[in-house]
Amino acid sequence: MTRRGFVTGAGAVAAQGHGHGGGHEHEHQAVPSDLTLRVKALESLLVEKGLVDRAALDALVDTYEHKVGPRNGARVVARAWVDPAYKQRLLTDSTAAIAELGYGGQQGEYMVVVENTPKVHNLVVCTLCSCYPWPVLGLPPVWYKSAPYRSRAVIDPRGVVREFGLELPEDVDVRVWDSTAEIRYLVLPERPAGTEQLSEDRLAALVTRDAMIGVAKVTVPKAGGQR
Amino acid sequence: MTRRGFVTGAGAVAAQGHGHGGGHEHEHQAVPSDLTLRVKALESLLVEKGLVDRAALDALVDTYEHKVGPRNGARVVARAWVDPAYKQRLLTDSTAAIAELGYGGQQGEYMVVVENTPKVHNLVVCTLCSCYPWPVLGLPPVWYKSAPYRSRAVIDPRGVVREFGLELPEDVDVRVWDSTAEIRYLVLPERPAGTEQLSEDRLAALVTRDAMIGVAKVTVPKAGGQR
Amino acid sequence: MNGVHDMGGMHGMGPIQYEKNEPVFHARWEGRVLALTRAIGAWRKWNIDAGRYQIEQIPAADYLRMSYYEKWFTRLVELMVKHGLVTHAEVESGKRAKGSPKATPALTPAMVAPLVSNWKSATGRDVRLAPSFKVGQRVRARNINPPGHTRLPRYARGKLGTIDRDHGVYVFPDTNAQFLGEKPQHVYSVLFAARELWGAEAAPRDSVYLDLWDDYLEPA
Amino acid sequence: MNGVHDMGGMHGMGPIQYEKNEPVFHARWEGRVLALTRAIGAWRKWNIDAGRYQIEQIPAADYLRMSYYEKWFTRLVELMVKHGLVTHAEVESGKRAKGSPKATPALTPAMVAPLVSNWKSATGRDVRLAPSFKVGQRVRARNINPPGHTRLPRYARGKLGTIDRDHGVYVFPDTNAQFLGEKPQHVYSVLFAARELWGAEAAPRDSVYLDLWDDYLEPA
Repeated sequence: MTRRGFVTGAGAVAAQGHGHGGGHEHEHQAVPSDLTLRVKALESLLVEKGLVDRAALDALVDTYEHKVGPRNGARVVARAWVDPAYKQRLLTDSTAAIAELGYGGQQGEYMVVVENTPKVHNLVVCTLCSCYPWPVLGLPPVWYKSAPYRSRAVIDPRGVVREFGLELPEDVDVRVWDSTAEIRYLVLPERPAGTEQLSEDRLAALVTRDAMIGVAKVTVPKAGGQR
Repeated sequence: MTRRGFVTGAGAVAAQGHGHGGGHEHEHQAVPSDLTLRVKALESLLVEKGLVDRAALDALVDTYEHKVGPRNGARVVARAWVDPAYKQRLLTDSTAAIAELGYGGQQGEYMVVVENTPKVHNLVVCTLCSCYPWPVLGLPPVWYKSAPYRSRAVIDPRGVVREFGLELPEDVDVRVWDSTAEIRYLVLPERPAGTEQLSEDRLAALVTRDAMIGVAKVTVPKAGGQR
Repeated sequence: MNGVHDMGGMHGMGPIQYEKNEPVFHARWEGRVLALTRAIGAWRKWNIDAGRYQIEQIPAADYLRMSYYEKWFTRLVELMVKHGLVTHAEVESGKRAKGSPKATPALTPAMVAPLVSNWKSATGRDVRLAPSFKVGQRVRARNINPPGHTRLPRYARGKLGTIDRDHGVYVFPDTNAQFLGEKPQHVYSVLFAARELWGAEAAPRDSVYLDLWDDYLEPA
Repeated sequence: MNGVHDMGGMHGMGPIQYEKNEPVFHARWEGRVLALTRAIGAWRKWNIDAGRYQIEQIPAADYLRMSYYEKWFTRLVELMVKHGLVTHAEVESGKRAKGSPKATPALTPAMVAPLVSNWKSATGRDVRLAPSFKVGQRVRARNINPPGHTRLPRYARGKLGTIDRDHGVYVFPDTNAQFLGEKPQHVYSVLFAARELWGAEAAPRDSVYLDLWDDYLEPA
């Protein structure tokens, strides 16, 4: 029974979204077709009862699949990198500064942005459930919601980020933000060296979801900062 | 999702010994026949390899099914009730006093007997696994090994014994013994009133396993102490 | 409640399973469960704390076994039944009970965009309340073990910390989850040294920040 | 390790399921698993702490789902493989590997009676060691969170108690479970007030006694 491991690639997680509970050898999956049918039946019932509007459901799914996601947060980060006054506002009144770029709404009503520096590394988790800043990062990935991440981020943050390939020096303060209330956290990563000439859009393209959670740094691809 | 309940009767636990994890609505059982086959195959393999002797296995099963059980503990309790000197020895050097009656062995090497009084009620649990004094009580019942009992006995002992039908007055000290090491605990229950005339054997017949764990008291059946 | 959902600091949950280029939903039903939950949420029959509490009440083995949206589906059904929006019989049969009234959806398509980009009605409360603690003050997280919902994780209870910032006033989850009142109070970011939480083996410079309500804290 | 096995104080595990006139075993295979575990144990390839640690390493969802003897079966196979008594291939196929030596059983039928009635070789150690604490002394259970085996439950860590009695010297599970030495030391029954463990809601007169090793304690 291996207790560690780091699996990458789309095949790592069962395609039906099951078995995310912790990489166990024995998977105890509900039959996916069963859930497909049960959810379909429930939706029909709720439509029939007039409790939900199918077009509203479609719009919600479309929104979270296509309109809200980490590109929003990346734009916030890039703006902070190029505009010191914006960065100042972002760190002092994060919700308002994020709203300046048009982002807000459910699970992002009370935002706090925490800044990484050469001496401080921030990491965000929700040990009790899966709180996550939806308006700027979209819906959380499965690993963020999973027992392995939730359990270990607060007790072994250095080990956790190491699994993501990030080795934090001993003299760096690691600050873990456990989202136990309605405040949602976004990490402002360090701007990588050698990006002085890049436009705000190019910078935004470098910023990853993982860097804004705090499990990665922003890096410049080898080929000169182009993607 | 009901969080409380107390089910009695043989039907309460699935006949194959599964689903003891907490009375959940959804049972996730390994197919019993699967375990029957796997255990049978393992035994054959180990016999074939000369690692185990089938007659020794038979003797072990026979021992725990027929020779070791709460009747042993009941005899210890009854002796303590009728013999003050024995009771004194039992409370000061429990292992030796129990050995006087011929009981000892695995999971009973280091015994401590704790005495119930009108002002003290003792309850035994093993929150970390299922430690239990085998030589005097036999193998533990499923509920003792289950998550509901293990989790709640230390935080809500009064609620636990209430589920067993025992209401403890506020002025009684409840002492819970969590068997975290190799010491095994046996509760010496209070001798019920009206048993002055009973023989040691009759007294032993009144003593239940549950009373020696501390989830019950010893009572005299209505029909005058006869069984 | 001291449930298995309160998993900060646990070992043995296995490796982190990272998926490259993870889709937002792994199957169509996952998106529908999310959307149904949001759309039914617009009926305001319950609040976010009651929703979290409902998930916490999934039996522990199931909680660990189920996928995320499977838990959401379970919660949605339980809450709708509890609050009279549907009956178990309707969910089982998939058919609306005879004679049950036909409603008009609480969430219309036009409301979706504001919901996800400009939603104001959450758990902050714009009331003037004196904070019990001030920034920089040493505090101790109370040792409480309520059987109901709470947002004070077990790993912080009894531990010493420092008020790092005052987030303002929010409804209190412990009462709100059970519809026992909003009991609004200040929430603070409280800094705990990793060594205070986990002992001498923890890295000396590391810390964990938790957002904690007035009622979770006492002066140190 | 802070595993789900360490469940003292958890809520939400459901009702206690009591069975009247419960049989010793609910199926034949349960008794065989117990007997096999005892019989293989006589090979002394591992110790009781290693056996407990192996069960704790069952993934959390499985730990909660499996029946008691199912966990024992899982443990037995894992330990036998780990210690070279069988191979996974042998367990899968049910066939002894070609050319593997034929052993002579460590446990004979004649040894069974003494094993269950007169077994002396356990974890107590008859060595003279000065105890670190004396009866009546106030102590604090250390705040440790080892990823390996430990018998100091989470609910007692950091809590104040009183030495109630000294049980003598026993091997230390944290090291013994991982074959890192017996490190024998005194074990004490330590009395903790229920209110110290669980807060002001606990009954004022109640207490919990834990058996704790020297290394789990510090002077208060």
